[in-house]
Amino acid sequence: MMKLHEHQAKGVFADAGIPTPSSQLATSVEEAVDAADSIGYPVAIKAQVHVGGRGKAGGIKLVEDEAEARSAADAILGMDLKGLTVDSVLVEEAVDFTDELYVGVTMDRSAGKPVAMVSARGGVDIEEVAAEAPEAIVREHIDPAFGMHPYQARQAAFDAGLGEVATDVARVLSTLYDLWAAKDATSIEVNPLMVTADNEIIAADAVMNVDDDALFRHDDLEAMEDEAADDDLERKANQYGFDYVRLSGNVGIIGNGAGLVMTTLDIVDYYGGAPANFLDIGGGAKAERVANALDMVFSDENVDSIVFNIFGGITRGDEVAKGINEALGQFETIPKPVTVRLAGTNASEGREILNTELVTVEETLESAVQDAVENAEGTN
Amino acid sequence: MMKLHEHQAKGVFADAGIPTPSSQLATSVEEAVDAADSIGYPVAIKAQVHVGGRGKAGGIKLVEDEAEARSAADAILGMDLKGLTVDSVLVEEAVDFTDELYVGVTMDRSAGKPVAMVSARGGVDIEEVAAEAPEAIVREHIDPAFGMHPYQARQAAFDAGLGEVATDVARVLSTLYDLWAAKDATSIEVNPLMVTADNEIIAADAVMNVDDDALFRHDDLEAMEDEAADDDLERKANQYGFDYVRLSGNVGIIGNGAGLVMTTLDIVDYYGGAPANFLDIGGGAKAERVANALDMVFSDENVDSIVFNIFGGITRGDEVAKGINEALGQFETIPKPVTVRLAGTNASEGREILNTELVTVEETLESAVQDAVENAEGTN
Amino acid sequence: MSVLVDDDTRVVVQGITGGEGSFHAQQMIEYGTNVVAGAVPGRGGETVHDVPVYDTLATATTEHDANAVVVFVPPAFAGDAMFEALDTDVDLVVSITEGVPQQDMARVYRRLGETDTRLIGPNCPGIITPGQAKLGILPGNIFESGNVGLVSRSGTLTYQVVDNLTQRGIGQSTAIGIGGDPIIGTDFIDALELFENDPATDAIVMCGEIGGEDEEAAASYIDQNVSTPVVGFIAGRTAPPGKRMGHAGAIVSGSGTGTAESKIAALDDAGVPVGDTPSAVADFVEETL
Amino acid sequence: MSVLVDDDTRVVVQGITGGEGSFHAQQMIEYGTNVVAGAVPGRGGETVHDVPVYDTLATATTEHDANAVVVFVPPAFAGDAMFEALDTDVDLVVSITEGVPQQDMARVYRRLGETDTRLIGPNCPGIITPGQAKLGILPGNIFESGNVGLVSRSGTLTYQVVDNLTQRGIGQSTAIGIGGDPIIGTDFIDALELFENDPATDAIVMCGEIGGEDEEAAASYIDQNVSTPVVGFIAGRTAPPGKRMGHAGAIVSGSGTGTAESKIAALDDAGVPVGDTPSAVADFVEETL
Repeated sequence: MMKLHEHQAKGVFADAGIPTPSSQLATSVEEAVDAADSIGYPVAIKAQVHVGGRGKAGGIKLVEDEAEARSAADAILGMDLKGLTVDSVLVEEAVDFTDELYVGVTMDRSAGKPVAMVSARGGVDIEEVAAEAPEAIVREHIDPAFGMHPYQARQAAFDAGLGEVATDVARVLSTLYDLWAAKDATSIEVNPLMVTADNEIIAADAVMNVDDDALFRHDDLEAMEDEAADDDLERKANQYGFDYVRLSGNVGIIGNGAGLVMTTLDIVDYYGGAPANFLDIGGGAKAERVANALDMVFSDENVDSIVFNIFGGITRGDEVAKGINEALGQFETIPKPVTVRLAGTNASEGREILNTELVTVEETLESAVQDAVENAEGTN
Repeated sequence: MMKLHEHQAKGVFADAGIPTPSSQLATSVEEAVDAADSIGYPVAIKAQVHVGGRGKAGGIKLVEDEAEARSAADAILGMDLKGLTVDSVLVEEAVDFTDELYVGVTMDRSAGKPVAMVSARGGVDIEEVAAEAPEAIVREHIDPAFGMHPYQARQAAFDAGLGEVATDVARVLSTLYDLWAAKDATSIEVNPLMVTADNEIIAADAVMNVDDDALFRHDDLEAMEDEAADDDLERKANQYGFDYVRLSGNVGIIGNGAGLVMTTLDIVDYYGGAPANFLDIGGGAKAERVANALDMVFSDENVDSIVFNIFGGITRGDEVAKGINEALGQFETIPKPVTVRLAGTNASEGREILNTELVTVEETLESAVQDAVENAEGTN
Repeated sequence: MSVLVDDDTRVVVQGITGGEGSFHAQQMIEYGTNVVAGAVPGRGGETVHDVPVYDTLATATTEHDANAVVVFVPPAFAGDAMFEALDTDVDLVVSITEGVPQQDMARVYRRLGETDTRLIGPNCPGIITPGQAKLGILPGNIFESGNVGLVSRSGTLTYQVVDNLTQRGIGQSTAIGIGGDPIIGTDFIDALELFENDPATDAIVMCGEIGGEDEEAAASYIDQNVSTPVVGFIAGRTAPPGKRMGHAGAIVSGSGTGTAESKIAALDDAGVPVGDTPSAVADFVEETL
Repeated sequence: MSVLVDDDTRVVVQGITGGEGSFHAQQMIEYGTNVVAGAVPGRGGETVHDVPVYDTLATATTEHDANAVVVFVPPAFAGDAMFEALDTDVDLVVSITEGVPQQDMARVYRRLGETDTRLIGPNCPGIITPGQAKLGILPGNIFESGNVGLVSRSGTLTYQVVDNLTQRGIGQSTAIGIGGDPIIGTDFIDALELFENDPATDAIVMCGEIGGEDEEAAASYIDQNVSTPVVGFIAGRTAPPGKRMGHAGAIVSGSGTGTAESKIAALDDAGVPVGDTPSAVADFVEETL
C-alpha cells in the first residue's frame, strides 16, 4: 500500500476540483519562512511524514508571524517523529472554521465492496469516533459494478445531519469516490473537511493510499512513490521486489511465503527473541535473490543474527541450498551468524549440500529459530 | 440521433488510436486536387453526406492521377445524393487490402444492452450479410454494468475466424466499445476494416451516431452537430426544439405527442393524402411555440395545406385555442390553409374561441385530416 | 379491481418542487391519489400542496411507508433518480422524464433485473386506475372506470383512444403508458400478463408504434398466453426508415426492422384486430364487449 | 471422498503457454490431474505437454466438457481472465495469480455473486485432493491421502503444517488454499461448510492470519454449525499495525481490527484449540483423531 504525502494527496484532490487551502512545500527553514510570508499569517506548518497523530506529536504548529514561523520550521524540520525524520514541511494558509467534518472512501473487505463514509465529527481520529460513537459515522456501501450514484453521496451527507452544506459535501464525496476508483486507491479521506462561517468547505488535510498492485497503470502515482518512501531499507526492498517490513528487534528473518515468514516471526517471539524484520523472498530461490535478501538484512544495523527459513514446495531443496551457498560465497566474511532451515521437497539432500562453514543448519523450524535467538542474545 | 460525418468519426477514432488512412477534407475542386496531390495517388474521393450506399450512388470514386481527381471532385461536389447536396469530400489515401472486415457496437434494444459485432465479411452492407448469412456475424452482448471485457473482444474476433489478425481486431473493437460508452454513441462501426497484405489493419470507413439525449455532456460532439445537419428545416427544428422529420408529401402536419402526430400522418395517408412532415410541438401550447411551428411549416415550399391536431390533456383546450389565435394573428395573411382539430379537456370551449377567419375548425381527427387532404388536392 | 395502482397506493413524488413535479403532484392529489411525500435534496422540511418534502427518497419512503415513486426530475439526473428509487425497494417506480440518455437507461435496466421492483417508463405518461389513483401526467378527466385495460407506448395517442372509448361509454380498468424509449422497464408482455390476470379487465387495447420488435413479441405472447380479447393499433405506418419519429424508440431501422407492416402482420397472425384509426379501435372494442 | 476436486475433475489451464502456467500444468498432469485443455489467445492449435490449446476459454471448456479452470495469467490480466472463466459456467475456478488489483477483484466478486460458479483465490496455492487431483501450485509430494481437511490463507505455511501432519502419518482429505488477498472467492466459512458435509473429513485444520475479520466470522460459524473437530493456527501475532505483511490481506488496521489476539480469542471461544507453532497444530490434530 503506497501512502501519498499530504501535499501529494492535496495536489491530486485540488486537480479534481476539491477546494484546498493555499500551501507551499518547504525543505528548509528559509523556504518555510518565505512560504509563510507569501501566503500571509496565520499559517500552519505541517511535517510531511507518514505518521498518525502528527499534531499531538508536535509535528503541526500554527504560527502568527515570521518569528514564530522560523522557530516552528526550525523545530519541525529534522525532528524525529515516531522513528521517521521530517525532511519537509507543508506551509499552509490557516482556515477559520466553524465545523470540522470527515469524508472518506475505503474498501470494506468483508463486504468485498467500497464504502463511503461521512461524519459531522471530523477533526479527530475517525477510528476513535468509530469506537466511541459508531452511529456518528454514516456508511454507504458502493456497488463496484455501478460506482457511487450521486444520490448515495447526498444521502450520506444528509443522513450525517450536514444540512445546508450537505450537497456541497456530497459533491466532494463523489469526487473522492471517483478518484478512489480512477486511481486504484485503497483508502482516501479528508479529515477535517472544514466548514467556514459562510458555509464554504475546504479540505484541510488529505489522505490517499494506493494499491501497490495497481501502480502499473498509474505512472503519475508511481512517480510519487520514491519521494513518499520513508525508510532506506523499505526503499531497497522495493527495488529488489521483496515484501519487507522493518521491526524493532534484532533477529533478522528471511523466508519464502508471507504466512510462513509471519509464523517464523511469531516463533522468534515465542522463544523470547525479537524479530528485526519481515522479509519474504517469494517463490523460487535464485542465488541473486538470496544474496539480495542477505545483503538487506546484513546491512540492517539492528540485526544481530539471522534465521533463513525455506519450505521448498515445487522448488527442490538441493537447488535452494546451492543458491544459498552461492549467495553467501559472494561475501568475504559472513558478518552476522546465519541459521538455515530447509524443509519440503529434497530437503535432506539440500541440508547435506549446505556449506556449514558459512551457516548453521537446523532440521526444524523450532530449532532453527531457537538457534538464531540464542545467537542474537549472545551478541548483547 | 446525431450522425457524425465520416471525416468527423474518423477523427474521433484516430484520436482513440485506431489506425485510419491519411485524408483531408475538401470543399472545392482545387482543394480536393491539392489534397490528392499531397497524399499521393491513388486516392479515394468520398462524398460527405449522410446517405447509405454512397458508393453505388456514385458518391465515391477511386482516382489514379490529378486529372481523374479533378474530374471526380468536380462530379461529386454539388452532386445530389438521394436528395442531399454534397458540400464536401474526403480525399483519402487508397489502401491496398487483402481482406475487408466489419466491426461495430450498437444497442440491442430488445436485450436492453449493447452488442458488439464482428464479421469477416465486411466491405458490403452489413444488414445484407445479416439477412443472407446471419451466422457470418459474431455477436457478443455486453453487460452495461461492467463494460466490455477484453476477453469478449478477443472471443468475438476469434469466433469470427480472423486468426492472425484477431488480437489486433479485438483491440480495435475494445476501443470502439470504449468510445461507444464514453461518447454516448447509439451505434459505431468500421466497415470495412481493411487488412493489408502484411496483416496491418486500417479503418477505411467510420460511422458514429450519438444519442441526442446525451449531447448535453459532450460539448465536443455537439460542436460537430451544426456542421453535420443536412437539411435547413431540420436545423431550424433543432433551434426551436421540435421533433421534426421532413417527408415527401404536401400536407403539413403539426401536433402534440409523437404517437398522435405519427397517427395523424397515417390518417392523412389513409385518406389519400401525402404527409409533408412530422412535427411534434410537445407538451403545452404556448403561442410562441405554435407560431414557430406554423412558421416552419409555412416556409416549407412543398406544403400546400396544414392540419393542426392537438389533444389537450392537462393543458386546457381554450388555452390552446388562444395560443393558436395569437400565433396566427402575427401573420398578415395566412399563406396556406390551416385546419385545426382540438380535443380533450375544454375542447368545445376552445373550438368556440378559435378564429374561424384564420382557420377551419373540425371536431374529429378524421374530419380534420380529410379537410386538409382536400385542401392540398385543391391546390394542385 | 385494477392492476398495479389503486386507492391503497402510497406515492412519493421525486422532484416535487420542480415545475412539472409540483403541477402534476397537485393534479394527482386532486384526482384522489394518495401522495404521501415528496423528495428533493436540500428541500427537506418544506411542504408542497400540504405534502411533506424530504432531502432523500429513502427517508421519504420509510417515514411514510410508501410503496410507489413517481420520478419527475430532469433527464440528466433521471438515471440517478431511478437508481435511488430502485434502492428503496418500493413496489412500483413510474418514471415520467423524457430524454433519459440511452446508456443511463441501459444501466438502470441492468439493475432493475436484480430487484423485485416494477418500473414503468421512462418517457411515459404514467399509469391510471380511473376513480382510484393516477401516477403520472395523464389527464384524469378523460378516463372512466370500466373494464378495458389499455397499454400504450404513446401519451397523447392514448388520450385519443381513451377519449374515443369513453365517448362511447366504454370505461377503463387501468391504463398504462409504457413509454416511447428504446429501453423501458415494463413492456407490452408485462402489461398483457397483468391484464390477463386481472378479473376486472374484459378486453385489452394495445397501442404500439414503429421501432423495435416488442409488438411482434407481444403478438406471439398473446397467441400463446392471452385469452382476454385484444385490439391493436400501430402508429407510424408512413414513417420513413432511419428517422426517429419524436420518441427515441420510434424508428424503423435501415434494414427494415421495426416497421408498422411487420407489427400489424404479427398481430393479425395472433388474431388481434388492428384498427386503421383510433375510432376504428373503439369500434373493435365495442364489438368485442 | 473429498471436496470440490477429484479424479473426475476436467481442468482447463488458462495461460498454459506461460512460464508458470506451463510448468504447473506439467506438475498437475504428473500428479494425475485430468488437464484436458489450455487457453491462450493467439496460441490456438498448439499443444503443451500433449494438451491442446485454444484461443478462447469458451471453446476450450466446451470442446472438452471441462468443469474447472485454473488461472495462471499475469495480475494485470487476471481480472479479465476470471470474468472469462465465470462466463463459461464451469463449476470451479481456481485463480493462482498474486497481485490482482483490489478494485479489479471487487468487480469480479460482484459478478461472482450472480453466478453458480465457485472461485478459489486469487493469490492462493490452489486445491488438492491427495492421490486424485491438484489444481494449482501445491507440491503434491508432501501430501498424503487421509481424513484431515485443511483450509488456509497461506501457501508455504500450509505446506509446513501439512508436512508436520504427513510426517506423523496423518493424511489429508482435501487441502484448500483460499488465498491471502483481502477479497477472495471462497472464504473460511465456505470451506468449513464443505468439510463439515464431507463424510471423509474427520478433522479440520484452519490456518488463519492477521487482517480482516474472516477468522472471527469463521469461529462464530464453527460454534453454530460445525460438529467436526477444528484445530486453528493464526500467523502474525507479532505484526505491527498498519503494515502489510506480504499478503495484501495480511494487515492489522490502525484501529486494531484484524489482530491475531482477536482471532485467537474468537477461536478459543468457539472451542477451537489454536496451536502456537505448526507442530503444536499437529499435536492437537493427533489428539483429536
